[in-house]
Amino acid sequence: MKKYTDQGKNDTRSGYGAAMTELGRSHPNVVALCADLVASLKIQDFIDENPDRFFQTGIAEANMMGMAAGLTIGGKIPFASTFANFATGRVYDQIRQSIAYSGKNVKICASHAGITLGEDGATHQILEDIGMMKMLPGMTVINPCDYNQTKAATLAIADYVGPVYLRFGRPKVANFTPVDQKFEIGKGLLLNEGTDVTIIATGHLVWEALKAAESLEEQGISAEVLNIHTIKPLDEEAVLKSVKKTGCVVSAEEHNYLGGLGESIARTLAVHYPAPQEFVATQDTFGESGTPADLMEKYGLNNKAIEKAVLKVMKRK
Amino acid sequence: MKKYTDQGKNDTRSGYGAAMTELGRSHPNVVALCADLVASLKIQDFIDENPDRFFQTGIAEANMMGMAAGLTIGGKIPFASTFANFATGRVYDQIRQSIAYSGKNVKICASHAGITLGEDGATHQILEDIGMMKMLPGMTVINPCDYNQTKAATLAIADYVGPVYLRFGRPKVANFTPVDQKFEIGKGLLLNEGTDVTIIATGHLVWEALKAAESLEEQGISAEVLNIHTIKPLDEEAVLKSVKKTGCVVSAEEHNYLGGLGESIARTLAVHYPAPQEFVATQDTFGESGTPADLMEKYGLNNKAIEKAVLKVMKRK
Amino acid sequence: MYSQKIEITFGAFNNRHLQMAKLDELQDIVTQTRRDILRMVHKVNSGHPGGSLGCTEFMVALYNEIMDLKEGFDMDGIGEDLFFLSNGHISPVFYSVLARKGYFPVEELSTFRLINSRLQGHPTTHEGLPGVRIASGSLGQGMSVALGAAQAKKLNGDDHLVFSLHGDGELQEGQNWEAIMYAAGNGIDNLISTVDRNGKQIDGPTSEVLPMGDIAEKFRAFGWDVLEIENGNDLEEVIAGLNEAKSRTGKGKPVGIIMNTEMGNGVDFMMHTHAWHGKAPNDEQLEKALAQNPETLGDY
Amino acid sequence: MYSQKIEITFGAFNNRHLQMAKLDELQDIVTQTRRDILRMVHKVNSGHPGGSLGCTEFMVALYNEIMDLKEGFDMDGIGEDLFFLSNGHISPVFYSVLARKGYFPVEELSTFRLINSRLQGHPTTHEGLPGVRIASGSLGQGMSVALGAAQAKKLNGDDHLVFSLHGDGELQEGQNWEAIMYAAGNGIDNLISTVDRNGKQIDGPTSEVLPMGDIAEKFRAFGWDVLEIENGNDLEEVIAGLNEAKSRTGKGKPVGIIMNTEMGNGVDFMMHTHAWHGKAPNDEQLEKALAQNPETLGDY
Ligand SMILES: Cc1ncc(C[n+]2csc(CCOP(=O)(O)OP(=O)(O)O)c2C)c(N)n1
Ligand SMILES: Cc1ncc(C[n+]2csc(CCOP(=O)(O)OP(=O)(O)O)c2C)c(N)n1
Ligand SMILES: [Mg+2]
Ligand SMILES: [Mg+2]
Repeated sequence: MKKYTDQGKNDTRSGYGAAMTELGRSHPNVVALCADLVASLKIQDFIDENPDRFFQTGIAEANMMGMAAGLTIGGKIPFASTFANFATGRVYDQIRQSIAYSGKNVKICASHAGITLGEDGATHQILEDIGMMKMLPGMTVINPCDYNQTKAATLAIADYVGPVYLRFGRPKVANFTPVDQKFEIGKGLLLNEGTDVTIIATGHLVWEALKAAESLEEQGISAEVLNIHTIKPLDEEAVLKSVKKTGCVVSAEEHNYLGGLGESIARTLAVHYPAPQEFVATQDTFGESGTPADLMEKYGLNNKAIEKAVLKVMKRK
Repeated sequence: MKKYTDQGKNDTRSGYGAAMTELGRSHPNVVALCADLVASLKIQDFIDENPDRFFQTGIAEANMMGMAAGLTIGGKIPFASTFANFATGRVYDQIRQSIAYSGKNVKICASHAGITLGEDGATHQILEDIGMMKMLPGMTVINPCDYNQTKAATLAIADYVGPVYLRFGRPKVANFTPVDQKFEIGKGLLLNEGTDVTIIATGHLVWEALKAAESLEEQGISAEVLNIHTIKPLDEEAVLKSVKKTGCVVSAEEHNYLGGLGESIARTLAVHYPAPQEFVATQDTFGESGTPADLMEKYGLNNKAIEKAVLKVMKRK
Repeated sequence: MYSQKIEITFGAFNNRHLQMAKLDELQDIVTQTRRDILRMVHKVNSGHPGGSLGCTEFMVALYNEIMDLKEGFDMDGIGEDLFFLSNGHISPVFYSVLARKGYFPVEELSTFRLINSRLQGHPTTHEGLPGVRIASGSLGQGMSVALGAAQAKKLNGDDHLVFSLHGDGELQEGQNWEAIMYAAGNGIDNLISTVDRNGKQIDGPTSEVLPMGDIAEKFRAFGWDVLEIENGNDLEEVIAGLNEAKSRTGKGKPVGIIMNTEMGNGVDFMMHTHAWHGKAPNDEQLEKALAQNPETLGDY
Repeated sequence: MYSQKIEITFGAFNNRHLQMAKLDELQDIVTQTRRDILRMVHKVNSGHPGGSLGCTEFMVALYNEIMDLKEGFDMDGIGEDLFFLSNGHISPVFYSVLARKGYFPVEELSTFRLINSRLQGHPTTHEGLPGVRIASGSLGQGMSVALGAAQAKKLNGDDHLVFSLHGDGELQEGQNWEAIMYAAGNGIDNLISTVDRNGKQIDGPTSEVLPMGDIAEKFRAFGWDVLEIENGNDLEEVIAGLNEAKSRTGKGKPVGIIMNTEMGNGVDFMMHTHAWHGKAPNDEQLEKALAQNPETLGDY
């Protein structure tokens, strides 16, 4: 299989921060908002270079989302950022009415998503945000997999007109996608061709999927790896093309198995091409404190979990 | 097929109100909360009989959910009620932390769910609440189909210990389930036996499913109708048993097709028994103002839509 | 998204004309707007006449005397004053005032709350109705939006003002206090937010539902410059109050107006009660109510 | 749910004993608690020492001198005072005070923030840790919970009090103002809510992040009875303030305490900055910090 090399571990949120610095220079209408989490969001450079284009809302996420909607009136492109839980669950109705239904060009940028947030524990580890945001009509939902992809996605959404939910994370993880890879919203990336099983992964789980595919290859199993970075609109064509070839699928996401990417795939298959699927995801539990690695192991969110799921789903073909 | 008769149109929220009156008399620890929508929630009788056990929070749903959590400390069983949008999207993070993760015995009672709320329009017509609530670990999610079932469900959840989301609606609809039918949380009800297709319906769509099944019978199609009133925990056994018999399924819900009951069924099938499925649901759009009947017609949420979906899914067997 | 540019030529009531407009000319619009409100909610037997009738003077004055408006409508509203209706349920008065101002055909008022209409139960940008810049309906969100728009004006070097309207019951929503704190803390002094203090909400008088104490004092404690309009159903007082508020902008503080109104104003049997917050008159009641508000500019 | 009844016998610091306790006995707990906080966050290189150290006197006084507590722990807490920590990130001080009071073994402090621990990064009922009655961490929710518990006490005819603690930055969350308005409007006078006014939050001084003006004035404008503790790191002042607050309960108004503290108090290099809000000391820093807080009751 194609080999991917880790260009050096980095956090996806730093990809967001780096892109914001670039956007600060290239896009005069881009403005940033943050609710008392500037350092975590890695936007200090943007702020230093564009102090007038930054809005510190304090610990008031609802007000931040409304202000972001208002800033579009007058032509601004607001990037409203905070932790993923406070960027979704805390403000769902505000996003729904003032941004999604009102059709405002707001970019909701959410760091520390998922269980790899780590030690802060369950109150901060949102595992339902993909599901929430995907249910909003008109919302684009993106969960990039590494530093490079996050940076590219951030740049891409600035030029797309419409509300976007961009989800990224806290820990330093492998950075393996090409630095110059263009980000196409809604277009799945075929990372590895295979014939026995399709692994569809998003976010931090993509690297794990690649590791799993390598190990499966050694066992004589040919796994296709599809990176769905855009959960909505879902690249149904790419999903169906692959599953029609392999006949079974494992979905992998840092999210509850209820409501997320996995269920979107199950629905797509149910409507077009029913096939066996296994879910690598959290199993309807809250997270807990711990190191990201410990948590991924305990909650079955790593390459080993994917491998196990592949072996299981292949038996069901 | 078994015939169901409409015992007289009534609104499901009145079933809630009637049960609250009974609980007021039978359960001294039951308390009610409401955020400036008492008449809509039909709880005036409860309030009149138990003024000390009612908490009017004003237009402050977040505070209401937190207060409900607090009231459990001291042994109360709070029924916190408002419109479904304000009972979920407005307060997701409060429910998540103070109720679900904290394991509090709060009943979130949500009226005016779905598009049949009617004339108030999209800002009030939540079509994502089932999805949101089903993603919360430990939450029980119930969407009864008529007055009798809503009343029975309300009585049942008072005796169940744990957080519950109970969803009901505004318009007067057919009341057809037996008045004395015991409500078993998590247990699907087989309303009609059939062999060609399974229709799984919840809420207002159950009556539509029965009407569809009648008309299908005239066309020589034998439709099994399963009432899933409890979306979570899902009665997977009932779903699988029926679909294994019929080989295909139509899900029907007053909800976005993304994230709701339909996707829960697709997931269950993908994991256990892949089969063709069609979704009767809103198609990822916001609602709009109009009469409930007009809206159900326009958004494809009635017996005709179910019939069409049945014919389509049967061709895919 | 829904930001199409629309060419509109304002009719009789354009700004220059209105600067000379007599009070009784405005009063004619007020009376006609009351008729529009009543006929709109009656037709579909739903909607919110109470708050609409109470805010009629304010809305008519705002659009026909106070705000500096461009001809036509575009979403960005650069170079003109902006208005945001946070208490979206009083859409009938908003729609009537917009239509009579020329934003869309007056006849379209007859589609209020019907299926496939641009005049949704609560105002929205979703259907492209000119004059509306944000959806409202779920309460408590409008001041945040107005704040954002006010900041955009500052960034754009646009010295026009942003106005917003809020229900008194609506202030029970915490998001308002986030916005109120932010506006003062950041010196958003191109914003004039008005509170419709009618003392009523759905379940009854605010004093019974959730006593709110002195609202002006609360705004002041949060750092706002606050003035009161004693009788928000007196056109002259409303205009004077709004002009006074305008004169206080640009001084480092957001400006708040506590405006006392009577819910259901202009229809005797709808006043002094919260009963008509969200209830439409029947045929007989409509007739009675219209008789108290004789046609001035022609019914739609 | 997580409402198991747990038998605990409070050790040296039971209530009767504490009524006679000398201030320096409490001071010993304070110092030991500071050590616990520092060692907990150091071990896992994460957690929030700043706010914890600033609230140590308050928490020690509350649990060892002020609150009327039953022996043992059950979720309902009928017949005893209750405490809710709304600013859940200062869990280290909460855990240390609970452990030293006897709610769970002091040794368990060494599991803070590790996988499979009951001592989660933010306090939770989910793992059954005695002493904790609600999860917190997402800010702004605790006062609503405290209000509910206070109402339950009234319904149960239980005349004990409910206490809560909130960060000053936390007050930027609108839900607080919903609760503050409700509490006054409904005369919840068995509640004492304290604000940790350290003037700091994550991104800097509150005066720079989002100026909040006079917090006491805001509470008063919302109808609360408010008192201030000038130096919240002076044990005597804290106790006097809390006793004064207790004496003001039962008079129809919720009681608020604005307590001035120094973030990072007790460790010289952690004070006068927001830098240690959520940062753990390294080995060398720990040593320095512990030297300023010598062992009193024995490290865990
Ligand atoms: C977030 C939210 N909660 C509840 C409602 C339901 N609701 C609509 S209007 C209203 C009362 C509003 O009171 P007020 O702001 O005083 O307006 P008035 O009745 O005076 O017009 C309520 C509770 C809503 N629209 N949004
Ligand atoms: C709803 C929510 N938004 C943001 C955060 C992230 N956060 C944790 S602590 C904190 C600052 C809190 O400031 P303050 O209440 O003054 O506490 P202090 O820093 O003084 O301990 C923030 C923003 C959070 N936990 N919850
Ligand atoms: Mg009012
Ligand atoms: Mg602080």
